[in-house]
Amino acid sequence: MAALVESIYKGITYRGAEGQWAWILHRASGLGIALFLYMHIVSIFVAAIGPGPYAWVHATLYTSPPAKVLEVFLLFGVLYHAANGMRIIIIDFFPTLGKYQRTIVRIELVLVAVVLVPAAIITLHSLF
Amino acid sequence: MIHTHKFETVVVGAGGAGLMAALYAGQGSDTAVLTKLYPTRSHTGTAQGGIGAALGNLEEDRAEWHTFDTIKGSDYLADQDAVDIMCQEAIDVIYELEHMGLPFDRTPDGKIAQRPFGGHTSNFGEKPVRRACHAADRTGHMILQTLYQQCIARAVRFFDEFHLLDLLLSADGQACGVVAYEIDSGDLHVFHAKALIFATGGFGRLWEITSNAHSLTGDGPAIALHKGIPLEDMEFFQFHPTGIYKMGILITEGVRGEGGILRNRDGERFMERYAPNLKDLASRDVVSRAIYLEIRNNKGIDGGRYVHLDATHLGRNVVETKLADSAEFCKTYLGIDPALEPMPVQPTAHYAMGGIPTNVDGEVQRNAQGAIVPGFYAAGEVACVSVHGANRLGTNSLVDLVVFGKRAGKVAATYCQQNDWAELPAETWEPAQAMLDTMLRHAGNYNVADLRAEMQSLMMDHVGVFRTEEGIQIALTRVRELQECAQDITVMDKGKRFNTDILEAIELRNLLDLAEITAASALARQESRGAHSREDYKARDDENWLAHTYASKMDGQISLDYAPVTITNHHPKERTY
Amino acid sequence: MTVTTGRAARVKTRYGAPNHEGRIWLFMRLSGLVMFVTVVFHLLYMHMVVRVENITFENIDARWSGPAGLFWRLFDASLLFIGMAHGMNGVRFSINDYVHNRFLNLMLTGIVYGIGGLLILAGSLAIIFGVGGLGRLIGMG
Amino acid sequence: MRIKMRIRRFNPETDSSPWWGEYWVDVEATDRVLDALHQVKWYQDGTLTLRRSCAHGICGSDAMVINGRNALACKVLMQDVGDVCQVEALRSMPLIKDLVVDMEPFFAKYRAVLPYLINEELPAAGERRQSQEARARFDDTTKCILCAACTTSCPSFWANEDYIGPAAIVQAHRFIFDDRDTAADLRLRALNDVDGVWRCRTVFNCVQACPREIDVTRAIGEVKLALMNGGD
Ligand SMILES: Cc1cc2nc3c(=O)[nH]c(=O)nc-3n(C[C@H](O)[C@H](O)[C@H](O)COP(=O)(O)OP(=O)(O)OC[C@H]3O[C@@H](n4cnc5c(N)ncnc54)[C@H](O)[C@@H]3O)c2cc1C
Ligand code: HEM
Ligand code: SF4
Ligand code: F3S
Ligand code: FES
Repeated sequence: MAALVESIYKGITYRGAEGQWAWILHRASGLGIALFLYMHIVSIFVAAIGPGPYAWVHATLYTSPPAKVLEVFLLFGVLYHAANGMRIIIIDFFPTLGKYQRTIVRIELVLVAVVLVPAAIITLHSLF
Repeated sequence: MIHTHKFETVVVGAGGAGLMAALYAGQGSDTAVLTKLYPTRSHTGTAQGGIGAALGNLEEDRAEWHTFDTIKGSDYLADQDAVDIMCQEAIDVIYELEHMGLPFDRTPDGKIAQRPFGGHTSNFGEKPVRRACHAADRTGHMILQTLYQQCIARAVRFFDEFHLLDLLLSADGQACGVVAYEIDSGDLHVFHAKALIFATGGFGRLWEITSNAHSLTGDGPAIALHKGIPLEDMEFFQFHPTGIYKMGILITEGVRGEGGILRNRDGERFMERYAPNLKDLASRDVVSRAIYLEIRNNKGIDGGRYVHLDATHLGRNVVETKLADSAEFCKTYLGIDPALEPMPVQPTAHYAMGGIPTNVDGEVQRNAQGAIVPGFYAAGEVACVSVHGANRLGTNSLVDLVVFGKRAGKVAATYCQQNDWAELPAETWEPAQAMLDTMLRHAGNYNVADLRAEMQSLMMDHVGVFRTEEGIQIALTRVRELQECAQDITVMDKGKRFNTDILEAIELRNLLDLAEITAASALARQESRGAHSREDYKARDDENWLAHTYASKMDGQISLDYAPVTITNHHPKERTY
Repeated sequence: MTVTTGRAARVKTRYGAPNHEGRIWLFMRLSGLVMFVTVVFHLLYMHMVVRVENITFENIDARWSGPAGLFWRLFDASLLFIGMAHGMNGVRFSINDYVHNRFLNLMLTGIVYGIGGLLILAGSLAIIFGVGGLGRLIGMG
Repeated sequence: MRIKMRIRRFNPETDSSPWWGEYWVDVEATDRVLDALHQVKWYQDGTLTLRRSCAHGICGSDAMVINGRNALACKVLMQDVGDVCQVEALRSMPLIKDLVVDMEPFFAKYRAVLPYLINEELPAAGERRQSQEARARFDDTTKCILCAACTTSCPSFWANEDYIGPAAIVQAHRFIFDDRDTAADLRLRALNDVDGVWRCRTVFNCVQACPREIDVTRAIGEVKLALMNGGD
């Protein structure tokens, strides 16, 4: 565990390239989605048991105001992880494109923003 | 703590010469290499331009022509039998390097690529010839890497970051070991050996403007000198014409090989006046002097102490592929793109033609008569065979390293097989320990960096490209004073571990000893030859001075002796390019 | 030979133990490629088109019923399997990076895979039996 | 120009943990960070310890963290560091003293990839032939000076020092793609390991750190693909 703390410290005190931040976010989002997926499966399992228990899940885990805010994070997490994952995959299979990676990171962020902003507005709309 | 080791052959220095020697010594004897730097940090790695050999891959070339160019370049001071060996064996050694994996650039038909270089001609001086084999402009880097790789493949024993402090001679004058300082622990190590090979490189740090690394402080020759071994031809130190202004970082001759042109403040290609035939590719001493004269005649750029090296007409492609490293130096240190702007250059102290005298087998000579020190070998820049005479041709140092490194290694291995262990002297590590202790204890009045800076500017001003009796005398007197001061210094770091402070102090003393020998040798030689250019004796004087200097120092007194130059086919002629 | 500090001696210098890391690497990319289509579609479809508010018990039931239901069940199963495999392995990467103690590392990996296995089982059951299906089976809900 | 140097100091003989030392130096804009460090060492505190040799970015002695980023002290100019120049030793390497780290683990990894040409067959005479294209194939990775800037900038290495690291992979690449070499599979096998190429997460810090401007990630990527195509 010391390794975790140490490498987080090194990560934030090193002025790395775009790739460093992209990777930190990729890992964080991946772990975040994984956590969500665990919960998501449990909730479906609850639904398999019956409408009663699921109604509670639906109300608290999916549609309560805090859940709506978290949903935006989920949207961002998945969109970012997917876009950045594609970047990694593309560069992995065409290593020569690596020299454009800084540009690719930027393009990827723009794409995420273009989808995320309207999606977030739609999601949070019901709160206001 | 004192550690002792026993190896049949001990190589000191892990540059091109040391590694080559280790590879060959290792084939016939139990070998260890000690080096004050990690092997891959050695200065061989900075050599850019190429390594010369008459492969004739692109046009007709012959080893005899290479020999002729080398002798002419040396201003007829090189020993011609040695040059002959070097130029003949160069060809096979290049192939050997290729077999070891060296990634040479290639010709369209897949052979080792070659390019022209200063002073290299075909048919005894007729026209420039493509002889320098190269791997981009990282030839030295590739040689160093390749040799180190081979050492790993063959599991050569390395003692990295061990600083040589003393040479051990047995009672009857045989080399039998060294004392080294383990930098990390501060411990002394005694290496008992049958054969010793010194390959500690040059000592360009004697001068203010130099292409040489901070670590090139001449420890090897200085330590040999302390043990009564003479140093040969120390007055001949090459100034490379194109160092980056003020920094001394080398811009390879390859730039001129590819067609780069030197220009003065008027934009004039002034080399046309000094060397109508080879122009910018004339031999280095000639070009360096020409630049100095231009500067002196107020033709320096902006009234400064530099001229321009113009590569703008070569096109971006040539600049960025064939001269990549030089281009990068300019961008990093000057913010100049050589494809668009000319580079400011000035002569920079570059290469020691002189050094520990050896014969063609690397055996160290004890005197001008050629008596040898049994078991003691030297190779590379530290040695003086002499194949470079008064001025080395570009690309010939790398050849020297591998050819004579190999010979020394082979001969040492045979020596080990034929000879028994010589007994170590009564005192081994004690003098070194005493010196370290005194240095640590002494609270002195002087600072190492100040003394070094003063020595460097003295040498630059008075024992540089041009010399006069008066100037050398000033330098010599002051250097002797500085030697005194160097006994009265403070070492700030009193610790044992990684004490580079004390090492710098030791290196300074070595440098000062070499400065004194260099100045004394230069003072005595009353002629101008190759890199030694006396304004009070402008002509070469074959009558009196066609001879190698052997300078030694006993009981504080320098004595000079001379040995004749070996001349076989090429009789001294006037040198024109 | 230089310094021999304790750490230097401990360093791993033998590489090349046979392992499946390469195949896993490929799987992470291929599963990523597939999920780039499926997961992003699932996400945007469920959140933007269907809207989370509407994903009630009845809605899921309707989606999983009829002939189209088979397609959706298969689709969701693919999300489950690929997502979990990819995700669990991703978690394993993190454990491998930060937990150097071999025992602890093995334990944590075991836990992650154990939980993962249970979840895949739970998810599969849900998909097979449909919403409320399990409840009916065991007489609850 | 008067600039403050913040240097992370550590003397194994007297300090229990590293500390920051502050020094003021007068430098010219075009001086290197190495010159500034020399000023401190030569005129202010002789105990300051660092490695250096060539002073122009070729020997690989003086890689260190300068203002939070790995670089060679002899290749960074003072005009590019701002008002404060903060210098510390390479990370994730055993610290010996001040800016000096133990390079032995690094070289051990270098040796693990068999960094030498393996080919028992020699041509009858002269050189082996190699086409210009074949030579160009591995040109980039021949530039490596083993400075360790890449490996110690890699987050994957920070997290787990068993990772063989980009420098060793670069060295392996230099031989794997040299058509004169016959032992590519030995090297690929060494790299086909949890702690081999597969620990690389395509972070690109190595590329930014490399003073020789080697496209390190590309080299690693090519090795990964070679392993994929080699079909293990
Ligand atoms: C910038 C530059 C460019 C050059 N370009 C060319 C070129 O294109 N072609 C050409 O032919 N030549 C060239 N040269 C010259 C050539 O590179 C050198 O002469 C040659 O590399 C010297 O090699 P060496 O093996 O003798 O010593 P080095 O490579 O300098 O190695 C010296 C070794 O000795 C060790 N050492 C030194 N002192 C001690 C001590 N006290 N204790 C222990 N170990 C010690 C060092 O650690 C090092 O390993 C160039 C030189 C320079 C500076
Ligand atoms: C949507 C499409 C997705 C793509 C394109 C994608 C792609 C990738 C890629 C390329 C990696 C890097 C693997 C490596 O470095 O070897 C990765 C890692 C990871 N992914 Fe995904 N992924 C996607 C969806 C998901 C989902 C749904 C989850 C959660 C269940 C997830 C969890 C993770 C985790 C935890 C990691 C490890 C992160 C790390 O080690 O840094 N991913 N993903
Ligand atoms: S790849 Fe670059 S950064 Fe890494 S060791 Fe080699 S030269 Fe240094
Ligand atoms: S920073 Fe590290 S993760 Fe890979 S791309 Fe470079 S080695
Ligand atoms: S001193 Fe040689 S790389 Fe900086």
